[in-house]
Amino acid sequence: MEPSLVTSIGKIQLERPVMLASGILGISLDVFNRLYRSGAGAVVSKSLSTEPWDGYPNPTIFGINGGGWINAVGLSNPGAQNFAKMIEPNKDVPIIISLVGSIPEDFSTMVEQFKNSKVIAYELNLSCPHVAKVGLEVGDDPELVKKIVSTVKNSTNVPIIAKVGLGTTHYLNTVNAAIDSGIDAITAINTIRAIAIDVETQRPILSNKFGGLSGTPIKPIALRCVYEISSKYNIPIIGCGGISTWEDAIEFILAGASAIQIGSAIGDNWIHVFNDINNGIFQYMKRKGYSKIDEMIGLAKKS
Amino acid sequence: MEPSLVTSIGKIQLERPVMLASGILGISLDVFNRLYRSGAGAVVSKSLSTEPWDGYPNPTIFGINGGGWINAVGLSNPGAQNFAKMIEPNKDVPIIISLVGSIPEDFSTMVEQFKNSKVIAYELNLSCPHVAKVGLEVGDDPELVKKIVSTVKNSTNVPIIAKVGLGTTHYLNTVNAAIDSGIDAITAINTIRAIAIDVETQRPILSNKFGGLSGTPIKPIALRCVYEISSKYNIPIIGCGGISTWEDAIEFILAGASAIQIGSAIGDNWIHVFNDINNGIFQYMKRKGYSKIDEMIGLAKKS
Amino acid sequence: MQRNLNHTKICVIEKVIDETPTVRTLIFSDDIMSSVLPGQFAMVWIPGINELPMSVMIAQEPGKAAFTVRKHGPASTGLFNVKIGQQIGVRGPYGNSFDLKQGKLLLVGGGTGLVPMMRLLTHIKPNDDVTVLIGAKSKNEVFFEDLANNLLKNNTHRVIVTTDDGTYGEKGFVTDMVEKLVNEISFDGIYTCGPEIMMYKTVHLAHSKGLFVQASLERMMKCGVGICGSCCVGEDLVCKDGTVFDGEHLISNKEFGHFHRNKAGILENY
Amino acid sequence: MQRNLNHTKICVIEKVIDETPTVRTLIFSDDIMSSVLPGQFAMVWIPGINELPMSVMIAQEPGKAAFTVRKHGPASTGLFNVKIGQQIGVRGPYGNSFDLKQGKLLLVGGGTGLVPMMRLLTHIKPNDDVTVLIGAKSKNEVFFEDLANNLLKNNTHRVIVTTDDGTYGEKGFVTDMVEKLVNEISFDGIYTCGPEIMMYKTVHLAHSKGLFVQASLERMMKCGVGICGSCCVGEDLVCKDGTVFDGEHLISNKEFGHFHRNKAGILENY
Ligand SMILES: Cc1cc2nc3c(=O)[nH]c(=O)nc-3n(C[C@H](O)[C@H](O)[C@H](O)COP(=O)(O)OP(=O)(O)OC[C@H]3O[C@@H](n4cnc5c(N)ncnc54)[C@H](O)[C@@H]3O)c2cc1C
Ligand SMILES: Cc1cc2nc3c(=O)[nH]c(=O)nc-3n(C[C@H](O)[C@H](O)[C@H](O)COP(=O)(O)OP(=O)(O)OC[C@H]3O[C@@H](n4cnc5c(N)ncnc54)[C@H](O)[C@@H]3O)c2cc1C
Ligand SMILES: Cc1cc2nc3c(=O)[nH]c(=O)nc-3n(C[C@H](O)[C@H](O)[C@H](O)COP(=O)(O)O)c2cc1C
Ligand SMILES: Cc1cc2nc3c(=O)[nH]c(=O)nc-3n(C[C@H](O)[C@H](O)[C@H](O)COP(=O)(O)O)c2cc1C
Ligand code: FES
Ligand code: FES
Repeated sequence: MEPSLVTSIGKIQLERPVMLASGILGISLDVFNRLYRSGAGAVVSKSLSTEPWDGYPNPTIFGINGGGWINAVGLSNPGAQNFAKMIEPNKDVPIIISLVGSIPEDFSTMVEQFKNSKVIAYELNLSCPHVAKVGLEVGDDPELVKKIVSTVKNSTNVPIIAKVGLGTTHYLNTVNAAIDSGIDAITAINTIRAIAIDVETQRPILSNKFGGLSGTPIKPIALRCVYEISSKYNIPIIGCGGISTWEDAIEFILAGASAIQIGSAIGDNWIHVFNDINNGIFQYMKRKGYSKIDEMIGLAKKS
Repeated sequence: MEPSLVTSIGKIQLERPVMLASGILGISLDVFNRLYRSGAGAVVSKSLSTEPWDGYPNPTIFGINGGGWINAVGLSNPGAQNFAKMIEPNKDVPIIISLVGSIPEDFSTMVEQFKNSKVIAYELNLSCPHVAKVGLEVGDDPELVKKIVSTVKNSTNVPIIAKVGLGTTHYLNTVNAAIDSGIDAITAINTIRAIAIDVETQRPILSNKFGGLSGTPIKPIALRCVYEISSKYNIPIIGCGGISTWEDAIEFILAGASAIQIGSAIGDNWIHVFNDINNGIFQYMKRKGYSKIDEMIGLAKKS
Repeated sequence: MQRNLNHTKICVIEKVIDETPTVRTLIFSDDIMSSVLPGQFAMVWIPGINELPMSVMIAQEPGKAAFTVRKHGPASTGLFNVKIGQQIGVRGPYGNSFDLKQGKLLLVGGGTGLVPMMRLLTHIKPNDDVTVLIGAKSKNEVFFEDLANNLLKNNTHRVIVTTDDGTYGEKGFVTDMVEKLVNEISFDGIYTCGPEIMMYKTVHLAHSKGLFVQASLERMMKCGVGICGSCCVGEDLVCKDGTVFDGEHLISNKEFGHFHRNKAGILENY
Repeated sequence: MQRNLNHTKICVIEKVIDETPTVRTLIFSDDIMSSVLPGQFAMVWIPGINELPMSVMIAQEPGKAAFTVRKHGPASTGLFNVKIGQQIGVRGPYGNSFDLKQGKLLLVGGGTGLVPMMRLLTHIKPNDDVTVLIGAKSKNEVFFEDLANNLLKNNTHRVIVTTDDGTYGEKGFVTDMVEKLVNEISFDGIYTCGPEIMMYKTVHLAHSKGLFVQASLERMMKCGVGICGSCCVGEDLVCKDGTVFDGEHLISNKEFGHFHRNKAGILENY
């Protein structure tokens, strides 16, 4: 029997385990359709706020010598309401809506705005490392996380995912708070706070000075987080951070992820990366004799 | 006038700003002599404990595809007493002794053992991410950090440095505690907790499973920490993490470091890296018209 | 370590040419930028101010390249004001390039949209018969006319300038001239870059005659590398799939000529 | 992404040869390992057990390489017990290699120290006159004698085996034979790998005659790349400066032949 790429993240079922990460090409339904046709098992929207945001002035992103990216796009987004309208025509694409906000009501308001949309899950961005009052500043406050998760849980039956990252509070505390409040899955991790300075002009390159490090440099750290979460908790995990090859994807699955997200690799290898990784996983499963993704999840912890 | 590479880290004065990081080639006086001749402004010893430690079984370190290293050597070291004996003949080399322990007395005992040695400073390792009960597990407890720093301060007049890293408590809390207790300087950062899994054998590669990520991948994160510390505190900083070129070194100086440490780059470029970086800094200073390192420290914060 | 083309490289402005009161060409040395393909662009950092996508202008000296910038908002004004000896950062080149046909060619440029057209002219073959249309609002906004003639000096060619107000060259919109020419001549290739409405009309005119046409689009750009999504037009990403698109493809794109996205990513009418 | 030679690569054991009751050769396919220089080594991961430095053995088939391991402690015993079809991880190659002279050559190997000697034999020139000394404790510990003869079949050569107990070949320590030979013959190059005391004596004997001699050293190794410091001998790092050192250099190294460091880095007497 041919291996199947179908995977379940708790109640969320995907045809393929490789998803688009939030903030990457994620502002238009037409592009979502294209990415879905290119092999993405699901697409996560840019993180949406209650109001449209312009984000930071350029430079907002650049590539690091030696690999990886630093960005401080500043969560520019059209706002939840506008975005809900944009995706109204959606028929086929499994869309996950990423949300960002400061207080529980921000999140419940936005969930309400999507109640007639075809979305398969919400991902709460508790981990953007470079915008004040949202993202990590929320994730760093486990009590607030509990309130937000409970509020969203009360507003919808659609599964909700908490996306965590490395902040000033240990991310496992955030994970713990989210699980306590009934979260359905965890995405780990977001970008890691970083900076780069141009030595000729002697100033930080990004307009916001600080940004988030993504891409290959963070893979071993992201993988560690997935391994730690899956060792400690019984919760579906979506692995994210520096994944660019099928081997990377398998590493995350072996560490305990049920699915994975791809961000920066698209900047390096363009959208072929979805099918390349899907095919690589498929061939690996065939060679090793697996029929389902599920059979591989967390295997590295048994050694 | 030719630029001078002399730099001061508080009371510690170095001929050159580029030092050897702890744990790198750091177990023998003969090697220290060689590194000093190769251009290191100072050498930091392997972190020493009260008793000799064998460390973890191999594999203890390997290179990551795409750059960087993960290690869990497990703080193997000959113990402070043995080491003090080994460096007895030292005449010329500016040696910094790195110490690791669980309780304040561990540290004061060891400092006592070096009281007749020629050492220019002690570096307290509060940040090793892969050995239980020492390193990060100490750094993660700011109250314990305070006790350790105060105890060491009472045992010696030699300057003491706290080396911090990314743990379960935000590193700025550790920095804060160390400064409160009279620390003379901060080294930032140690390796970052990470893991790698071999997809063929489906097990973590290191015998300890978890290890510390070092080398180019962590540079933007380390630089961010130096920038954050120097923005918040008035304390001399030694930058460490992923430095492999003179541009990297200058970035750290512009972010607020008075000196820098080199670790993994030695595995990539061997010990020529010291003179390469010294020369690069020198040429840069000449071109930009600086006469002293001091004139460049923290300049990026002014932009 | 290998130089990563996505990492900004500092370049020093060596020469500044005033093209019009509001358009300047800034020349600098960089091997990679000097040899980009026509249609390719760079992300240009003006330290302390902003970063802008800019077509890479030719500089007619080996190893040199340039940007030709019109002062508009704060970002482009910042670049416009960079003086000789000052530093800018450059990353790229990004994007695809024109598919240059041979034979009778028509180039239609407006404003700084002429930049990729000038580079395209450096790639034409000796036997090509080339018509260049330069559209401007008014006489004092015309530039690159001499440059175009000069680049074409060994070819059969015409350079036609139109001004909306008739103060120079032919009076009228440049697209009126396009309409006239495509009715007369069966061009082997038509290339356009400039205001979207100009490109939209040019593409439709060419397409209605069954002629091969390509346009180089502009959209809000943050990354330039296909990560941020800010440059999307329908399902296309201008920075990665473009900036050059075939007319045929553009005609089926429902946003081309009608909508662009603002900084928040909201669709706005042109 | 480029393969990083410091990242362990999984190889499957394809063939196992029992050399003696305690020494086995494990053969696998890997292009990089098949063509390492004589003297170079790899770090060999036995999943779930340990990782060991191992000289890379020749495998006499293109694209293949081998390790010849003596079972000793848990780590080497783990490798010794790897079966056909099982996986090991390999990173490297690491270290420098022998400076092979031409003319009259003497190779002195003991135990698995013969491994780099065998690879060295694949590099000799047709006109070289080669003497190989194989030292062993006893008859049942002798191996690679046939292989050496075979590799040298087109050269003037002798392969001499010594056993401490005289159960095979010449009786006595291999270094007694070295002493005899260097008194008789003015070798152009002497190469040795094996127990440190054997190398120490060989180096001193050769040096006293003014002959060019090189030895390949073994020390505790964790990283193999000059990071951890565990392999230091005086100011030299065996993994990076060696494993091959000139006799002249070794004679001035006060640790060679006397001390090595244990896992904690403490100097211990040999
Ligand atoms: C591929 C490409 C090539 C270009 N080549 C040139 C050229 O050669 N010469 C030239 O003068 N102009 C060129 N432009 C337009 C230029 O990038 C600016 O958009 C324009 O100069 C207006 O800038 P501003 O000063 O009004 O920006 P501000 O209003 O100060 O804008 C601030 C930010 O918004 C961004 N932005 C605003 N509008 C746009 C837009 N339409 N496209 C992209 N980013 C935008 C800017 O990059 C900047 O980061 C090009 C644009 C693109 C996409
Ligand atoms: C460059 C080099 C090449 C070698 N080539 C071969 C070879 O071809 N065949 C062979 O059989 N042996 C070789 N050895 C020796 C081999 O690596 C082991 O040291 C030896 O097999 C003893 O292992 P053990 O089972 O007793 O280790 P254990 O006691 O199980 O050791 C556990 C750990 O200690 C390390 N260790 C212990 N002693 C040493 C030592 N002297 N050198 C390095 N690491 C040590 C091991 O790597 C291992 O990680 C080589 C050593 C070096 C340094
Ligand atoms: C340009 C850019 C924008 C991003 N925007 C968001 C965002 O809006 N919300 C979010 O949760 N994560 C955002 N991220 C983080 C990614 O979703 C992802 O977690 C991170 O980049 C690590 O994955 P990668 O290494 O595959 O890129 C962004 C990342 C990048 C590079
Ligand atoms: C093999 C290895 C061993 C290390 N051992 C120590 C140690 O004993 N004590 C310590 O404070 N840091 C230790 N470190 C951390 C380094 O000193 C340094 O902080 C880190 O590697 C980041 O710098 P780099 O990227 O230049 O290597 C070790 C790092 C490596 C790679
Ligand atoms: S500018 Fe970011 S995707 Fe095109
Ligand atoms: S084995 Fe680590 S330095 Fe040689």
